[in-house]
Order: sequence, then structure tokens, then C-alpha cells
Amino acid sequence: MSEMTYAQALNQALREEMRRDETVFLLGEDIAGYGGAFKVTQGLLDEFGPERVRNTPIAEYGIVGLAVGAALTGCRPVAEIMYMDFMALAIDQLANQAAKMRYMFGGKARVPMVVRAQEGAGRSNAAQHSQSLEAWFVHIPGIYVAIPSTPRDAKGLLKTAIRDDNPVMFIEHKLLYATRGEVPAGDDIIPLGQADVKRPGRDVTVVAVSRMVHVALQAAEQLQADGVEAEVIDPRTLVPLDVRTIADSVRRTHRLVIVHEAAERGGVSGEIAMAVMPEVFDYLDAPITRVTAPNSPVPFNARLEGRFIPTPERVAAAVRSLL
Amino acid sequence: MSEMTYAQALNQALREEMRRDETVFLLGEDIAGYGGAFKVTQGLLDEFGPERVRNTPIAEYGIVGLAVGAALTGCRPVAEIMYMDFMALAIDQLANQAAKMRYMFGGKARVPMVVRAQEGAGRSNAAQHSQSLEAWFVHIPGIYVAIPSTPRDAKGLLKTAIRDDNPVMFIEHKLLYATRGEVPAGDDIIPLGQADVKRPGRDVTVVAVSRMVHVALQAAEQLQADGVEAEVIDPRTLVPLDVRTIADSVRRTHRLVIVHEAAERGGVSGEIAMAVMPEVFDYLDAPITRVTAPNSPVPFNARLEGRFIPTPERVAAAVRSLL
Amino acid sequence: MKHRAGRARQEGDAGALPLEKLLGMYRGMVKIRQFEEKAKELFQQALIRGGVHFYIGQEAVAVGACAALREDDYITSNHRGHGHCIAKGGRLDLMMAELMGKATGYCKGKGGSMHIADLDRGILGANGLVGGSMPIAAGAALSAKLRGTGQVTVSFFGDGGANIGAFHESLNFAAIWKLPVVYVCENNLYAISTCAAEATAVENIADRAAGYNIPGVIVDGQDILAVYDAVSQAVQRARRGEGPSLLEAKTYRFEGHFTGDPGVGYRTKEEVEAWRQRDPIAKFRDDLTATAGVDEAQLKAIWDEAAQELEAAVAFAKASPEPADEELLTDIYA
Amino acid sequence: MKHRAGRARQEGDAGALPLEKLLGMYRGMVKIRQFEEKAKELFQQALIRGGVHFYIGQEAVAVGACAALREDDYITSNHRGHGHCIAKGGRLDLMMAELMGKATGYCKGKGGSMHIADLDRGILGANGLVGGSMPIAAGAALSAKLRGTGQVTVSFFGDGGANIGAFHESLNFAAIWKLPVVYVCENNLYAISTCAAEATAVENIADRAAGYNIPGVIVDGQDILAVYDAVSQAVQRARRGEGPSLLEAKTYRFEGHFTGDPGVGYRTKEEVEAWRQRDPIAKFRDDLTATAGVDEAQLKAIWDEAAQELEAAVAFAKASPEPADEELLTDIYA
Ligand SMILES: Cc1ncc(C[n+]2csc(CCOP(=O)(O)OP(=O)(O)O)c2C)c(N)n1
Ligand SMILES: Cc1ncc(C[n+]2csc(CCOP(=O)(O)OP(=O)(O)O)c2C)c(N)n1
Ligand SMILES: [Mg+2]
Ligand SMILES: [Mg+2]
Repeated sequence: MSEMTYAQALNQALREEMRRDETVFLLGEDIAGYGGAFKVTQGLLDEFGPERVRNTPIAEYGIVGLAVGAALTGCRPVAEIMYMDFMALAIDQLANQAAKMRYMFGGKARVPMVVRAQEGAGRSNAAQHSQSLEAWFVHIPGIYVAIPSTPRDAKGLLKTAIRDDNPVMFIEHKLLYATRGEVPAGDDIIPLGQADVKRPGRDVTVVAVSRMVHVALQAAEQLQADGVEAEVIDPRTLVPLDVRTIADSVRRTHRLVIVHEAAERGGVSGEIAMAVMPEVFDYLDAPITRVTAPNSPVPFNARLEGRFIPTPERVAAAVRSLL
Repeated sequence: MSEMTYAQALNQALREEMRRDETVFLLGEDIAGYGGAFKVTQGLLDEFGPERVRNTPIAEYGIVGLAVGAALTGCRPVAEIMYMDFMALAIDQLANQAAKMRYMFGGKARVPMVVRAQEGAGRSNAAQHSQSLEAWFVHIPGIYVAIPSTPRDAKGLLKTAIRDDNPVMFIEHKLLYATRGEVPAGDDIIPLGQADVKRPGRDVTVVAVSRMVHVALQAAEQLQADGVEAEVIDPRTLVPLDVRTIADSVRRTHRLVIVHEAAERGGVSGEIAMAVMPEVFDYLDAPITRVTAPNSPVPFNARLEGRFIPTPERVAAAVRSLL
Repeated sequence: MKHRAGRARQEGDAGALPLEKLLGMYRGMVKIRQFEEKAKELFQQALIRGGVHFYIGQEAVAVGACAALREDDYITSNHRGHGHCIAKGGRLDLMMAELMGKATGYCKGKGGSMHIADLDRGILGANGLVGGSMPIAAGAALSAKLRGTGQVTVSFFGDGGANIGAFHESLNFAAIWKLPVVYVCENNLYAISTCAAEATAVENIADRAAGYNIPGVIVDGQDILAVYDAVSQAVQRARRGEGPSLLEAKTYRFEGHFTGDPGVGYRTKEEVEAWRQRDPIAKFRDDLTATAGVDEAQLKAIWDEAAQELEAAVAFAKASPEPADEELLTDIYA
Repeated sequence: MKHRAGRARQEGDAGALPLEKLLGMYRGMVKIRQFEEKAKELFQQALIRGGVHFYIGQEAVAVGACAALREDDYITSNHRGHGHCIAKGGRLDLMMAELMGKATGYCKGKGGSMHIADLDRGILGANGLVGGSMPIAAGAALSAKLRGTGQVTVSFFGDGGANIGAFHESLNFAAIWKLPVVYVCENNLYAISTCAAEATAVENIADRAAGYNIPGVIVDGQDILAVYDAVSQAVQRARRGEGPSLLEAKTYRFEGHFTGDPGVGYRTKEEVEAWRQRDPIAKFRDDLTATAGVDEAQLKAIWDEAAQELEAAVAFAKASPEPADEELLTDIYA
């Protein structure tokens, strides 16, 4: 066990997997000497050289497309897309190529690749550099979607993603990079599809995604003061989704609140709700409720941005409204 | 009133709006002399000439991007994207530019543009030409999403979309083009955000999207034989969504089934469910249920494709399971 | 660095290649032609569904290019993929079964015409997205480079594909990293109904090579030996580690864009007829008989053998079962 | 059609333009420089948040280009947009208020540095997506053409932007439709830390014009009169209906990529210092005094006036209120 940041944990995962398997290589904008816009790849150029840590032109479509071609022919590329927002330029290669090849080719292809990108608001980066777009990827059969909230999960899931034989959209959060946490030494693998109960509780189930896990945990603290025990579940991967852990919890608590930072309309709250609905409907004492960003672009002004992002207070209020 | 196909109704809408407003122009691949891959723009070149009916190179990003620039500066472009699947190449211009400009610019921009594309399976076009991707667009604040199921709705909504001052993603269905229906003469405008009860009923509410409206209507016929009266609601636009019409219905029927042709995971059923949830929870006698395509790419083989697409039988079975 | 590739050898030089190789190339063209004609027939009989894009008229490009490749080299293809697949050694029976959506097809009937792949033969798949395979080709080339295998990738695309962003990003990537990839543009003058001259700001696609500081070569796409020569040079260059090339083969599709397009309206009958006079198979046949001492009987034998292989392929496809219902939900994840 | 633009006029020709125009250009450069230096200061004081990309060192490009435009012409910009905005007549007070996220800013504080627009002045917005504004520029040009207004659009982008698909699609569109648009590449040698030579397959971005059969012109981006001349010619060409041009201004950013980047590591101190010696404002000042008979006092007065305007702008911005909470949910739909 040692304490490190989320960024360091990701860096370790990359380093260990590159040592372990020489077909793993990295490509992305400014990831080599510069170490990446968020410094996740720092130092890797020194150890692995420019053949395996490749600075690219600004060409997101090409970056992901080259990764697809390399994955299809025996490599395990890990592509970094600097901001999730830019995945809008590359989603064709992920959704129409990588995700479908195995199926279209009758099971003969393997496309073991990872696309890393960071999302989220909170740094006054405004509308084109702050979106949370995980819902787009959840809607693409043929890829997995990982979205860790802690250093430990980040490392364990990235290692799993790299070893997996399928395309994985790996979603980080810009405000999490500097957060610290304990990370076990060695090969601490976290499987896809296994939610983590970040805090147990008996009165309400709160499913939170990415940085919202921490917001939910703060809300749980606040609620505890009122004697309300919230169970906070981090799905950790949205595809596959650990329906069972969530449903088991809701059957005990009879209430479900879903928290994400993405715009409300069409966000993953709907999918999570419908995924558990058949299993929990008879146990529900209150409507499944969501706490999300509004249906607006992300504003630049810091105060407005603060109102855009769900807060512990809003989560706590939503919980209270169900009791 | 006259009977015409869905394709003809769209063609009329384009023609009438181009006559009405000379800033309306069309661009897209093979839309001029060829009349478009689905013949929606047939004959428009003859009437309006090559300046206003513009054949483009194969460059979806550019097509939508040019539309954004033209819309921002006083025109009302209508772009045709040949297959919805190709929107993956252009979604950046729609989501990151068109949808956000007004907000990012503090309310000073107007971006009156329409992007038309057709989606759906059923023609053995396989995985890259058959997707239903409306959920992606629903998750983009700043655009509207229209998705008509009949000739009348197609015409009325397209006219509204062209006149609207916001970007509209206008979603057609490849199997609907040849379907026929009555269309009122003249300026029969259909507002955004107004659902249509395609069939009244008292036992269950079935919300169906695009071609699935017809599948739901067939299911309702089957159910009627058993004495079950299904109310079939076509939202017609997913953004804005007419929550009230749906919620009113569910409060009467106590049951809600949502039908769409898109892959289940992350499809719009989740959003529709969560949008009505606060209003209908106390009235529900059964879990909100969805009938959708599976979480797979669209298969080529016609029999498999037939199993991919929701059928009246599956819808009817879902309804029966709730009674 | 652009040049127009003449025939690199002298008149009478078909004989410069081993006879076996030449006949193999002839066989490849014949197989494509027969396959496509048969597919047309089966489509009319509704035994093949969906859209099919025929390669008839362009055979010299695929076969000439693939003749310059090693067995373990890669190709990427586009929507008009049958010719590329056959040229790279794809099996007619598995292809035909796939077109008919059968469980025995290359993709178990789940991909269809536009998604046929044979990874064991380096065929990385037809592709339904114009331009979609261009960065994939660069990625395969990068992978070969990283793995040190010496494999080269040939990426086929059309004149229409030369205007999409993928073209630009892919060529730039290939050039800066000196990737072993050859981009072969089949300029058949049209993208569906849209004339290349209407959609493309430059006369020759190959002229765009200057923007990437790589060789840009124009070649007569109806002349298989010219294609073979040009691609061979580009492949050797790639294999030597000197990077990519952009080749443009001037060619023509004799049929409509796909099964749903009669192929007239946007093209004059005269134009179509003039190009049909430039049939690449007829031309090669003349070359072979005039300069390589091949006689008509040999060519006839090849034609007949191909016809037999095709007949067997069709019989195999027809006799094959459809995929089981469960196949809808297999092969989504590895 | 490529050529390297020399100074079109003779030494001593600053005088060939009206003095008022020349001084206006000088004023524009000074305003940008002062604005950026002040923004840097305010960022350090945490009065400006988010990332800011400074234009210092490149002033001659924006001002030289916009001096060639009519008031109703359009520009599109990128992430490094302050210079373009000021050069096209953007107001310092509204800009500064926007950088500080104030309700009185150009975007009510909702856009910030990377999204400043002034549609009334033809400023179609800074843009956070590299390449994102390039097709928008073509669209604005198409719109001007359709509406018959004679307006021209100038689209600013960087060397990094020259490798993204949008570049290719936009230039091809502009060329085939002869759109009145001028693409101005500010080649400042780096895209964040990535050297243009590392990311770009061709030495000069302007060389890519050949792929679109349009003029490609290289110009010294530190020489405002050279920029002005080259852009003027391209604008006239566009206005005459002869289509687009691609201009490449060789320039340099004196600061880091943005507020979070010291700008060293990937650049040597010597390189930065050598370029700082080529300060476009100093050069123009020398030109003006040496050849246009302008005296130091006049230039000093311009500097001081600009400083006053800026001071007022900062005071305005500081005194302005933040947007009301409700603004979170306004301006989403028209
Ligand atoms: C990205 C994308 N846009 C549009 C299409 C529809 N489409 C299929 S083939 C085709 C024309 C392609 O022309 P070209 O590249 O010249 O190839 P050819 O058909 O002439 O062989 C088009 C527009 C597509 N498949 N993908
Ligand atoms: C599509 C996209 N990819 C990546 C980025 C991140 N990014 C912002 S500026 C920049 C470098 C741009 O370089 P260049 O175009 O040369 O402009 P410069 O910063 O040098 O003025 C990058 C990579 C972005 N904003 N948009
Ligand atoms: Mg073509
Ligand atoms: Mg630069």
C-alpha cells in the first residue's frame, strides 16, 4: 500500500503494463516529453522511448483510427484524447469501427485497445472542455466503459482495460487527478463489471459516477448528522454495469438516487434506472431520483459552474425528499 | 388532404420552405441531380438551381460545419447526412459548435439549421448503415430532436424545424420513406414538443419512437383481440419531450412500456422513464418496461435482423407481462 | 516527388514476369469478374440482400496491387470490396456464403458484402464508412513497424474518399512516421452520382501527395502491369522503411454505384461505352497473347476453372444454413 | 500557384499607405500586446480563471490580416483568439469583463477567453476545438456568396490545426465552390509542446494549397506590412469571386502555450530569445519612424492612449457584477 494521486496511479498502471507486455504502446497529443496535458504519461518516454510513447499531430480521428488498426494486428494501443469533448471527432472510429469489428467479422477479430480521456467541469474551462459524455459510449454495444473515482480503482481498472481483448473507453476526471488515495502495491487488478460500495448504509442507495462519488460521500456525511444512513455505490464501470450490487442495495434501502455530472437529459441515470427497474420495482418506496447537471452547456463563470455541478447539498436534499 | 409517402411529404416541406424563404438552402451528398440516396430532394434542383441545392463532397464534418457557419450568418441551411451512422463523423460540429454557440456567446448567436439523417434497420444494410442513434442527440443541450413517424408529422415537423431559430436534428427512418398517409394541404405546422396519441387506450401506455410507432400500433391491434386497450403515444420530438401527455396517460393506465429500435443500453427509454418518473411513480402498478433492440451491432442476415428489431409480438408480450 | 508512372518496362514485357505469376494475375481478374457477374444474378434472384457495390471494370487495380504483396501483407478496403478481397486471396465460397447471409460465410452471415474480412490473409475488412479504413491502414502499418515484421499495408479507397478528413489525417500520420503503407486511390470518376471534378478541388488525387512530401503517382488503372509496377515500387519503398506513397489509378466502374443504381443519368452512355472498350481483362488478355506467348486455350482453361470454382462456391453458399438465432448475441465481446 | 510573398512594395514604403491607416495598425498591435500583458497579470492575481492562450509575439498577423478587411467582413478564430478579436475591432472592456467572467462581458461571463464573439463586428467567435472553426468559416463565406453581400471571411488557425481533417475538408469545400474565404495559418512552430516539424509531413503549410489548386503564400508573420499585402491580395481575389487562398505566416508565440505552460522544455532559451528579437511591434515601429516620417512622440501617444483605454477596461471589468444565478439556464435555446 502506498498513497499516491489518481494521476500517479494511472501512470503506474501504464508503466507496469508496458513492462509486462511489449505490444502495449501509447499515442496521443503531447504525451511524450511533455507528459500529457494532465501529466499522466510523465516519465514514460524516458523508460520506453519514442517508438512506444508517441506524440501525435492534432488529429483525434486519426489517433483512434490508428489505434484500431494497430489493435487489429497484434498491438495493444492506449490512446490519450486530451479532453473528452474531442471524442466527438473520433467517435466514428470507436463506435463504427472498433466496437463493431468483431461482430461484423463473425467473431474473428480482436480489438484490444484503450482510449483514455478526461471529462468534467470545475476548472473554468467552459463549454467545449468540460462535458461529461459517458452516456454516448454506454450506448455503443461492443465497447466497455470504465470510469474510476479513486486512485486505486484508476490503477486497477486501467490495467484490466489494457489486458482486455475489447475496446475500452476509459474515462478520467480532470478534478480527480490531484486527489490522493491508498493504492496496493503490485498487480491489484479490478475486474470490469464490479461495483464498489464506497459507504454502506441502510436508508437510501446513492449510485454516483466518477467525481460524483466524492460528492455523494460528502452528502452521506451530511445525512448522517440527521441520522440518515446512505449507501454510496460506485459502479466503476458503466459497461458492464453491476446491476446486482445496485439492485441488492435498493431492495434493502427501498430508495435509489443516481448522481452524475453530465447533463440530465439522456445521461446515464436513465440507463441505470431502467437496468435495475425490473429487479427493484416492487421494493421501491419512492421514485428513482436523479441529481445531475442541468440541460445546459457548461458555463465559464466559476459561480455559475458551481451551480452547474451537483453538490453534496443537492444530493442530500434529494435524499431527504424521498424519506 | 392528399395521400402521399413520407419521402414526398419531406420533399414538399423542403419545397414549400424554400419558396417561402430564400435563405433556406440544401447541402448534402448526391442531393442534387440524383435527388438524394432516398430521393427526398428529388426535383428540387430543377426548381431552385445548384446554388440552393448543393451536392457536396463526401465530408460529413464539413457539411455540418458549413451549415453552422451559414446559419450563424443569416442563412437557414438544411443538411442531409445520408445515413445516421455517419453523424459520428459530424457530431462535433453539432454538439460542440452549433448546440453551444448561443450559450457560449451569451445569447447573441442564432443558429437556425436542420440536419436530416435517416436511421434504422430492416434493409440488410448491416452494422454501419442501420443504427438508431437518437439517444446521442437527446444528450446534447442546445439542439432539438425531431423524429416523425408519419408523412403528416414528417412534413409538419420539418417545416417547423426549418423555421426554428435553433439547430434541429431531424431523424427519419429508412423503412418509413415508402409508407403512405394523409397530409393536409397548406401550412400544416406541427409544433416541437407536442406528442401525438396515435391510438387511445385505457390499460397501458405505450410510448414508441419513429418506426416503432407502427410496431406498437400493430401490437395494440393484437392486444385488442384479448380485450386489452393500449394507448400508443408518439412523442414526435424527443427534445423537447412532451412529458405531460405521457404522464397524463400513465396516470390513467398505471403502466408504461417504451419501445425503440435503438440498442437497449443507453437508449432513450431511460430518459423517457426518468422524465415521467416523478409524475407517475405513485400511479404505477408495474415496472416501467422497455422493448428495444438488443445490445448488439445490427446483423446483416435478414432473419437475425428480424430478431434484432422489436416486433409487435414482443411489444404485446411485454404489455401482457404487466397486466 | 510526383510522377506519372508509364509502363516501366518495354512493349512486349509481359514476358518479364514469370509466366505463372502472369497467369495468376489473369486468374485473379477473371475470378473477380465472374464473381461479380454471378452476384448480380443472385441479387436479381433475391438470394442476396442489401446493397452490393460491384467491382466490374476495376479488376486491374486490385489484382495488380495485390500481386505486388507478400501473403502476410495487409490490405484495407472500402464498400466496393469484393475485388480487393479476391485479389488478396479471399475464398469465393466463404465470400459467396457471406453475401447470402449464411452461417458458413466469412462473417457467419453477420457482416455481408460490406464487411468481409479474412484476417489470416491480411484482409482487414471491407468498410462501410468512406475513409474509415484509411487510419486503420496506417495503424496496421504502425503495428507492423513496431512488431518488426516487415509487413506492408495497401489501403484502397475511392476518389470520393479523397475529400474526407480521414484522408488527410491518415496520410499525414503515415508520412511523419514513415509508415509502411501504400494508399491506392481508385479514381473511377464518380462517387455515387457526384463527379470527381465537381467534388475535388484538384485534377489528380495524386497531386495531393505534395502536401505530405511523399511520392504521388498516377497510373492507368486499366493496365494491370502498370498498376503492378507502380505498386511494387511503392511497396519496396515502404518495405525499405522509406515511408508511404499515394498512388492514383485512373479507372471506371462499368456498373452503377450499387445494385440500386442503374449507373446512368449522371453518366452518358457514350462515356460508359468508351470505358467498356477499355476492359482491363481484355487488355491483359491481349498483352498475354501478344507478348508472353500465352495461347487462347490456356486463357480459356483459366476462365473455365474459375467458373467451376465459382459454381462450387455458389452451390456451397446455397446449401449452407442460415446462422442460428443465438448468433444475434454472440461475437459482441471477445 | 504557390509563391513566397516578398514585401510587395519597396523599402520605405510604409508611406505608401495612408498615415492614419498605418497608425491604426500600430494601435491595434499595441492594444493586443497591452491587453495580453494585463491579462497575464490578472491571471496571476487569480482575477481571471481557466486557461488563457496569449497572442504575444503574433500581433502582426491578426492586425495585418484584419487591416485588409471591411468592417462587415467575417473572421473565425481559434483558442488563441484575443489578438484576432481586437484586430477586428473587438472592445477591450467587453473582452476583459468576459475574461473575468462578468455579466457585462461579451458572453455575459458564460463563454470566457476561448469563446469570445462579436457578431456585429463579424467576429464569429474564438473556438476551443482545433480546426472547429475552419468549416464554419467556409460556411460563412458560402452564406455571403448566397446572400450576395460581397463579404469575405478570414479564418485564423495554427500549424497544429493544419493536420486535422477539418483543414482538408474545409479547403476542399472552399476551393470547389470558389468561396470568398482566406485561410491564414499562424505557424508559430509549435502546437503546445509538439514541434510543427514533428507533426507535419510538409515543410510549409502553404505547400498544401497545391492539393486544392488554390494560391499558397508564405509570409513573414513578424512583418505587418507583408501580412497586410498578402492578405489584401487574397481578399481581393476572394471578393472578385475567384475563390479561397491559403496563407502561412511564419511567426512565434513569445509566451508558453497557455497560462499553465512556462513555454520551455520543448523550446530552447536561445530560440525564444532569437524570436523575441524579432518583435513585430518593434519592427513596425522602426519601419514607421524610418520610412513613414512618424516620430517617437506619436507612437508614445498611441501607447499611452491604449494604456488608458485598457485601464478603463480593467476598471469596468472589475466593477462589473457576476452573472445572476439564473443565467445558468438562459441562452440555451433561441
Ligand atoms: C462517411 C461516408 N459517407 C457517405 C457514405 C455513402 N457512400 C457510400 S459509397 C459512396 C461513394 C464513394 O465514392 P468513391 O470513394 O469514389 O468510391 P466508389 O464508390 O466510386 O468506388 C458514398 C457517398 C459512406 N458510406 N460513408
Ligand atoms: C480538436 C482539438 N484537439 C486538441 C486540442 C487541445 N489543444 C488546444 S490548443 C492545441 C495546440 C494548437 O496548436 P496550433 O494549432 O499550432 O495553435 P497555437 O496554440 O500554436 O496557436 C491543442 C492540442 C483542442 N483544443 N482541440
Ligand atoms: Mg469513385
Ligand atoms: Mg502553433
